[in-house]
Amino acid sequence: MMKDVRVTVEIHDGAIPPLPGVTRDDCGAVVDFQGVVRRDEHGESIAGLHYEAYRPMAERELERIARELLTKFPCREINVAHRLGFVPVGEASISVQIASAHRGEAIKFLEEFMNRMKQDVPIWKRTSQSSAQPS
Amino acid sequence: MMKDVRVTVEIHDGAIPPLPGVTRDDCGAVVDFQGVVRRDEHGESIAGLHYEAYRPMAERELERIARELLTKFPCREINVAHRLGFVPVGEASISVQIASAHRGEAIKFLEEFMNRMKQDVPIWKRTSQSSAQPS
Amino acid sequence: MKVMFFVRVRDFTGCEQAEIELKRPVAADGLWELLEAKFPGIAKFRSSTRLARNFAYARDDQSFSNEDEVALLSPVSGG
Amino acid sequence: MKVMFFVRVRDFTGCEQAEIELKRPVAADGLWELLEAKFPGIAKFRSSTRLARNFAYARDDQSFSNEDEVALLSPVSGG
Repeated sequence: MMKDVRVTVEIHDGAIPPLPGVTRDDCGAVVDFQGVVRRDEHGESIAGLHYEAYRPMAERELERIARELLTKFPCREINVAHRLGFVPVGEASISVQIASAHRGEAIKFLEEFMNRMKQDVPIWKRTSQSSAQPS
Repeated sequence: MMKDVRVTVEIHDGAIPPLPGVTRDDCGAVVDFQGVVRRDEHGESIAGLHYEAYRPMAERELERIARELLTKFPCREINVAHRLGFVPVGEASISVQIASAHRGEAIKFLEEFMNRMKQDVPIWKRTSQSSAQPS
Repeated sequence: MKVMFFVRVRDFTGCEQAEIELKRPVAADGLWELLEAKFPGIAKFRSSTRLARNFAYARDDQSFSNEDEVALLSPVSGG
Repeated sequence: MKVMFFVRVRDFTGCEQAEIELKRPVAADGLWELLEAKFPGIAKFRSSTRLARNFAYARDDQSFSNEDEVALLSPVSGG
């Protein structure tokens, strides 16, 4: 079941480039998610957010979570990218692309992947360089 | 709550152009969904699917469902496009873009919108011009 | 009244739409009787068909009048 | 052993990483004692910190050795 499944994880210091896209003809559903920095963070107007990571572990956790969820929600292609450093308002801090035969698995995968990502992946955001902030 | 919410519905006779995109700075989540024609339909290898619609009603139903779901899952922008006529394998028959403040609403909106769409919107697919087929 | 047919019902009637002259408003039962008179055998689709009136699904107790556009909708399969 | 600090813990220690010399493997309690000896007051972060060992979350009964890379992870907020 897990053969023929592609998982890519990328961590970028600048804007997230377009994800590779899905070209295979066995996927009936493609879900793209972008988490975007909002103007208004906890009632405060901001210019952007600073993201930092424990990078080698963040990459492994993203892949580990994806592989684990694939056993529950079989999808055929997962592409994940997270941006670090300063991310201006209106730009994406995370981008996830999921392709599956049917839409149910892809939507459930996205939902649970984001929940798990926000629990376990060692990435932190701050409104400025000096103040840490739980999500 | 419903003010400042944009809903667009488009029905295309050819390839679905890129959706308008989301430029507002109050959306932390953007979900794009594409329903793509698969090579393998009910165990049969196909070149594509033919879609037809009761077009004026299909447009109204798509908008009605979107507006109704917005009261349950408040999102800020919904863009829907459905393609009619012959859609080759690997190309999108439907494209949905949802933007919301937080990801939960956008993901739930997508899930329920697709379920409702497949129940209520008068669009039909066939593997050829002559054989009707329930989804 | 304009009546629209799609997919399997259109295959059966052989036409995309038909005109039916209504002298007075009818309920769904009356509408199906008129359809059956014009397209004998069409009643077999009734159990799998939803009626629309003026581009919205008809209520069970819907009344249809001569000015309406009615559609016979087979189970849909969009997306 | 290399120990990595992030966000609020790094603000507290004033450094991104530290070396701690382990003569023998220690459990989490022993590790926090060594950390407290080097960075007095750091124990206040223990309740909100998860330990990682070699880029994976440590088990509760994890043993840490001198060759390990350990990280003190505050509640994460990615995405």
